[in-house]
Amino acid sequence: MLIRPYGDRLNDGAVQLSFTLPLDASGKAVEVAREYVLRLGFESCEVAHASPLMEGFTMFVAYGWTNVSIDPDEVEMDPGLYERSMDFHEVNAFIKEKIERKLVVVGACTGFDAHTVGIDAIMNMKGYDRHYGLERYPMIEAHNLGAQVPNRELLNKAVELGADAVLVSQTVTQKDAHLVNLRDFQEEIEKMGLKGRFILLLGGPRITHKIALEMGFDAGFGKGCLPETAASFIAQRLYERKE
Amino acid sequence: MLIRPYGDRLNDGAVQLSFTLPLDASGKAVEVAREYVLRLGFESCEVAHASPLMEGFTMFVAYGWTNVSIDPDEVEMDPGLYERSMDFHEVNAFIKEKIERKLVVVGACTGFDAHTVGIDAIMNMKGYDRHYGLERYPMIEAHNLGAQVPNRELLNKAVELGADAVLVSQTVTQKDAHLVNLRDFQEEIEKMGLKGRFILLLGGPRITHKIALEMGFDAGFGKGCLPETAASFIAQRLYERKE
Amino acid sequence: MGQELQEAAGRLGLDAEKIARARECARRIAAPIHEYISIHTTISIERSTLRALGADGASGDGVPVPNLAVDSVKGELGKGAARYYVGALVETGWTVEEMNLKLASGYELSRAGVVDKAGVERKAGELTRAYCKRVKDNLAFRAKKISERSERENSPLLYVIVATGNVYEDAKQARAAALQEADVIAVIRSTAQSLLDYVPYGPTTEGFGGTYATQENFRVMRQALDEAGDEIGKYVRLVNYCSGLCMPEIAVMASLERLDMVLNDAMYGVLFRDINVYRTFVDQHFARMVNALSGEVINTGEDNYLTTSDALEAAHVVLASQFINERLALDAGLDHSLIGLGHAYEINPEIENSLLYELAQAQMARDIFPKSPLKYMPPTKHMTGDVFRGLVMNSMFNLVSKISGQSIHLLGMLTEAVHTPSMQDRFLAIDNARLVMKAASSLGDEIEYKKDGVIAKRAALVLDMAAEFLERVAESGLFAAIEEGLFADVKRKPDGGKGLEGVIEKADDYWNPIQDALESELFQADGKGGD
Amino acid sequence: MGQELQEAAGRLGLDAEKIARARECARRIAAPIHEYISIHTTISIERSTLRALGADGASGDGVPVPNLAVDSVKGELGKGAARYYVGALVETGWTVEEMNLKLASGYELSRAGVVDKAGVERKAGELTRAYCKRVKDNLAFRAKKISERSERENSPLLYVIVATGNVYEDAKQARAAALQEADVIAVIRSTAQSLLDYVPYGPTTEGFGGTYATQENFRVMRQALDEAGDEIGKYVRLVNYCSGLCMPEIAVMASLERLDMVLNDAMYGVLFRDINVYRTFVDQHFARMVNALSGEVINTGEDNYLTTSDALEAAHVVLASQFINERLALDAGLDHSLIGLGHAYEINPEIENSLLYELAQAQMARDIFPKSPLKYMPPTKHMTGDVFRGLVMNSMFNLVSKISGQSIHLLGMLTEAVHTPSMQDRFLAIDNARLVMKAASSLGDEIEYKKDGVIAKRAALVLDMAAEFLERVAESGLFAAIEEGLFADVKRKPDGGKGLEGVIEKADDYWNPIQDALESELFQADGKGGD
Ligand code: B12
Ligand code: B12
Ligand SMILES: Cc1ncc(COP(=O)(O)O)c(C=O)c1O
Ligand SMILES: Cc1ncc(COP(=O)(O)O)c(C=O)c1O
Repeated sequence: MLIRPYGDRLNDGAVQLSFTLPLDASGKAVEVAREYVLRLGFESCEVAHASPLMEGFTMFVAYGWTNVSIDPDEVEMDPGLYERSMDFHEVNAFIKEKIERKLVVVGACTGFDAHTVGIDAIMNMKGYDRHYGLERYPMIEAHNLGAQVPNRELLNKAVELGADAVLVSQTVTQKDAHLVNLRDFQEEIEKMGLKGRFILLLGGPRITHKIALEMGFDAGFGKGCLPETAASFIAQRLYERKE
Repeated sequence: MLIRPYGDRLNDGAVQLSFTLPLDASGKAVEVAREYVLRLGFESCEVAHASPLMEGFTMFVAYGWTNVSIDPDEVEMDPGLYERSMDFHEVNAFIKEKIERKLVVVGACTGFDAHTVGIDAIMNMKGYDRHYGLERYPMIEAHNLGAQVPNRELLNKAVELGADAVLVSQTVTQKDAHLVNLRDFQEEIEKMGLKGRFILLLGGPRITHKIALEMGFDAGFGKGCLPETAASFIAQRLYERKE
Repeated sequence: MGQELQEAAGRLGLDAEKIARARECARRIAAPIHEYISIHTTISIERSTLRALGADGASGDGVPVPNLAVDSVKGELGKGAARYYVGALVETGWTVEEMNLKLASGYELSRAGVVDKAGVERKAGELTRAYCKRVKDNLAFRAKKISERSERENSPLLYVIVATGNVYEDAKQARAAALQEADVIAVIRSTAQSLLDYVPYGPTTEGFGGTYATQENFRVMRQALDEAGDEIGKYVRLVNYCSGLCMPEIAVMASLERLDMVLNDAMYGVLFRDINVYRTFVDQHFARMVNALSGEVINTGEDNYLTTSDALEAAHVVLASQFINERLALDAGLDHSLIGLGHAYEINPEIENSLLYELAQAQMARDIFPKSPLKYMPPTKHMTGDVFRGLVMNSMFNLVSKISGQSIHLLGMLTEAVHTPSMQDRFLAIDNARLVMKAASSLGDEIEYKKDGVIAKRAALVLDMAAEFLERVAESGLFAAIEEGLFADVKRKPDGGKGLEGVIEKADDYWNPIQDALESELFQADGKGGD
Repeated sequence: MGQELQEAAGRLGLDAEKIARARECARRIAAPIHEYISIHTTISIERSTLRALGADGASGDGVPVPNLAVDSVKGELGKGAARYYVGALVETGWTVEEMNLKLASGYELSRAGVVDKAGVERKAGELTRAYCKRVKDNLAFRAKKISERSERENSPLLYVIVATGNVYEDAKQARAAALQEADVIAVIRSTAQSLLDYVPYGPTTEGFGGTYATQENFRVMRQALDEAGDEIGKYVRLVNYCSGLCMPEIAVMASLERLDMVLNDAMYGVLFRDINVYRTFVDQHFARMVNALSGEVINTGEDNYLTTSDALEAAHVVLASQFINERLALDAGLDHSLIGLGHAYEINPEIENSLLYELAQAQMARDIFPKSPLKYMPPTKHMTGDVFRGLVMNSMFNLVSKISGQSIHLLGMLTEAVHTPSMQDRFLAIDNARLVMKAASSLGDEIEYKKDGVIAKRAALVLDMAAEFLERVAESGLFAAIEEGLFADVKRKPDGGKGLEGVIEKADDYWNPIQDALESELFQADGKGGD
């Protein structure tokens, strides 16, 4: 069923926009901004405001109405996006029953990234928003290597500890710093002949499941991810591989 | 010269958007919103936030980056948009010298519109933002008929006072209430055989020069219009007609 | 009186004696108005009386039955329309429903004098008691719900407007706002309805910048808000607008459908809708008595003054008008707790210390009217198309409202200068207010204002100017002051504007069972009114 | 001491005696650190000394001359690198520029002992005086501009960051911010530069999430901001980041190019960059002496503690760290007016009265450090992608900053949780701050906090907990406390982290003409330091 944005009536297609054009503020500039919004696929546009930022730059606030529609059913979600998850107790019971040994998990913020709050939220005792981290799971042995860990060092540690899963966290995405680092990670895996050896999880505020798959990981986890979601995925994927 | 929005680098095409989709908040809904922004003509999009408004409705805040460009020179301004204006003294001197009599001007908020602050700003003694209204112009006799004046009544008054110019103010634009009223105004002019009799000025926060021309007025004045701009236009247009 | 005096001192140390003098002036201003009111009725009051007695419905071409009934006895209205309507009921033996259908299809009330006086009095008594019972049941229902669900209420109450033009769409949007924790939903009337001398009949799906106020629309909204309220355990208040030529009628309809609040201010009608002063002040008294009986909070429109004159220069005019509105409301039997006096956050934000002046004026109103559910309204005049700056201005408004303990908080929309609010505009406004007000929850009790600091001095100055202004108005009389343009820089002649022709002198034998019931309930019973 | 006592009372009536005791603990904590500092130098201090003496430039493959020079006398650094660099100058007769070019193309400083001792001392004196003169001229120039253009300054100073990665793009954006009335521009360093044991040479146009701190980049920015400042009659302050392995070197480069403020906090380096404690505390002392000589305000990074631990639970850790930073800064010759202690608005806004707790903590810092140019930082942790709510949170932050009289105000971006700021993000942040701060201009002087109300009690509680915390740290020593994870819930071993290998014990005949000049200027001259 085709849908459109809802302003104050179904299908009125109302959207709020703000953007800066490299133009001095003037009546003409407002007309250019209005015309620009129409070119973006809007039927009508009202430029509500223009603020000069400095000579040669003006910010515009505008409201556009568009006929562009989308059918939610056509939008395929990331395949295998892992949304359903067992809770703390179910995961530990599942591992005890189906895998019958402790899982070993190694994680880090790799490359230059020093944003450890994310990976700590997944792995440390304290966990995230009252959801315990993997360190607190009786059936999981979790090793958090912390910040700015070179890819090779993480992989060496994973081999040394006989890890079942490797957790990589990336936050800084400017100029695709994270993609550069993740490609290097895949090269290291190939060089060390570790292809398919671990279950690979990638996470971070700007990480989507699509990016993770493209980078050769088994799954991607974004903002608001809970520790038990990562634990469920590892446990179930390991069980599938065992079968 | 083609230009594009400026985020924090020339031509990065960055635009901020917010809109509501008739969907329940979920991972899937975020993906639909992201896909929707791409369909609006953006190369890439990051959905920064999703807020459930009520069951079946979610607001999204998103940033999009687009390659759509525009050449400001191609954008033609309203023809004859009246931007340059004489000041208070120049207008009065112009009228005294070129027209050699007081101008008579009649104005009102017509139809259902009760927003008099706009027309008062143009016509009353107090004027607007320290710019005197037409009542204070020695060479102009200004009659402000106030709020919700029926079109016929305004035109009768204009005839009765021998007006040179008729000033119409319209603010409420929902469901094109103003267009309905302005078409009625044109019909009244025709019925009363007054076509071309007066110089017709249309103004209001949502009025553009284009709309004014389409509605058969001589000029349109929008937000921030100053009294002297209206006075200059009337004086010069009257002078052109006399020639 | 004593108790009120210290209270008036409040937190700004205002001169309690000057406040008492201002109230005295308000009394002097009200007196001549009451004289005029007591000897006049209006065509709208007569229609309202019939509505309260049960008159409803409309003819084929949409003319409401109360209008048909009253117009059919046009010359006799000095005696009150009730005798003809009730007389006809007694004579024909029809039920009220049958009578309404007859009237709707052309039956005319006879002007002949009443024959069976006792029968008419008995029937009128029955109909009046039925009306009062329905109104009191509504009041009891509301009071019960409010007390049961009080902890879910925001303080101040968060008030939003819906204005789609289609009552069913309004209901959906109102539901959304209620689910987002809004406490009060107002349906904006279609433009210029205040100038109609009739109330449209039935549900409406078309309107300009708002939805027509009709009894059926009230019922649709009432049901939608009760349902939403039950879902989340909140009592959601419904508001509509009485001001205009049908003030008392809309008040009666509101009392029947259990509206919780009504905009009810003759000054607004005169200044912003050019309604005749005599007509609307007579209408107001009757309308406010109906509001009082039904326990509805009235809201007054002093915020509008600051859209046409400067908020710093005209603050004292707002205060003066509040004193006058308080007096007239008390005289109509409205208890302090039902007098929602209006004011607004409208000073140019670019002015240095504008937040302090706003806080001074908001706290001053709180101190002077401690028991009133003050209605505080958001910035409109200085809002621009920069919706981001709009959000910042609304945050400051939300903060001042919380610190100064306002009671009803009309939420500011970031798109105030752009369009009527969308669903997400309302969500952002509610989120802004709840976040700021929760964060600043007890800031008001935590701070004291420096003795004769900027804030205290500003409040004292405005009070002085208001007291002086009231003396002047008491000298000249309110209507003359309005003619001079003292209020909102708008000049209105006493015999000008719309609706004067609808004012009728009461004959000696004027009879209005509804008015008698109102007055006995509100005044004789506990001598409460007009303290 | 007396004078400081009442002042400490300030507006919250805090226990002056407890504040004095906390300062006493800070003294006890600093003592053992100074002992260690006095007998150690570091490879970075030695490079900084050579930079002050004139060493600059880099080899073909980008290795800086100071690194080449110091590495060539690696084993002898216990005696201080100065003798070898100045000795080589005296021996070869080359000018400093020639020496640098030689070093850049492979020339190695000889390790042989100094022959012409008097010549070396004379040459060192000449170079040292030239350095001190350049630094003092910068200080005088800055002081003159600030006093001439003081009325154009916002209060608090509005601080924005630019971080495009390309210094020329940074200059353009910084110009835009200055023209929009920002007072302080900080160029964020490229990610992880703090872990480099060298300072890149020359202008840079590539960087991750920031731009490399280089002397040439400082010059490019300094020029751009001076031009913009002259255009609008403002002195625009330039900031960069010293923290990390090159702390003293960046301090010297900043002193040469007239930066106005530097982030300079060893605690940040240890906790958030895992730099070795010994290395960075020895570096910090030298770096802060250079800042003191050049009249640069240091900013400390206590705001970062609240990104990893809860702002309500860890407020006392921020205060304790401020006491320690104050003590160490005074001991390095920094006057109170140059110690820009850091704190932040980071409590979860959904918590009731969170605005009161923020105001309590901000006012507490103001009262306890009355002469410090406190640096107040915006919400980051609880910011979400809802940029509208972000704007509202920043409005509350702006208000608290103005009421509590903060000195340096790092502007919050509505897109904090989304991306590094765009030009319009910065415009909206500046507009938000200027609007709120102008509207609330003298609100701070207008309100008094209720004696033992929520605000006063919160401040007193945090002070008590901080005093207790400092007692514990004084017992165990700072490095042991860090090892236990008392600060920001981050554990660091004393011998862990990066850079320990760069710490060198001073030989008995250690000689450092720059350090001697700094100490004589800052301490002997007026006995000011360490009061
Ligand atoms: C705290 C913080 C810092 C701290 C980090 C301290 C620490 N020990 O982590 C400090 C001050 C050091 C810092 C530094 C910098 N920061 Co920073 N920082 C932030 C901040 C304020 C919060 C990030 C955070 O802690 N989020 C909370 C956690 C819980 O959320 P999360 O990371 O998304 O993690 C969750 C999910 O993503 C998921 N997840 C995350 N990882 C993984 C891994 C796996 C396997 C799984 C299953 C799940 C998972 O689960 C977690 C829980 O749900 C953000 C702004 C903001 N408000 O978000 C900026 C921010 C992330 N930083 C930013 C930048 C640019 C920097 C610097 C480059 C600035 C500079 N030039 O100095 C440096 C870089 C340092 C470096 N080398 O990485 C930008 C990034 C922009 C971008 N898109 O690239 C942001 C967005 C701020 C901004 N608006 O500019 N920063
Ligand atoms: C004040 C006000 C009112 C007052 C009006 C009082 C009065 N006597 O004017 C009152 C309270 C009565 C009111 C009522 C309503 N209002 Co109103 N009101 C506003 C408000 C807050 C300010 C408008 C204003 O005074 N602007 C200041 C003047 C100086 O600017 P201006 O009108 O643009 O005029 C300038 C130019 O346009 C130009 N100009 C204007 N006219 C002319 C004519 C000529 C010939 C020339 C040359 C130039 C010119 O020059 C002027 C000076 O530069 C706006 C919101 C906002 N902040 O803008 C809402 C607003 C205009 N109102 C609105 C609405 C919907 C209504 C109501 C329908 C609400 C309701 N349902 O009851 C009613 C309608 C009443 C009616 N019948 O028209 C909407 C309109 C939305 C739309 N696009 O249609 C707005 C935008 C608010 C909103 N966000 O919903 N309103
Ligand atoms: C007291 C009062 N009555 C009525 C209204 C609006 O009613 P209308 O626009 O239908 O005249 C207002 C303002 O919006 C008001 O303040
Ligand atoms: C004191 C201090 N130094 C340095 C920095 C940042 O430097 P870097 O990110 O290069 O480590 C910060 C935080 O941003 C800080 O607070």
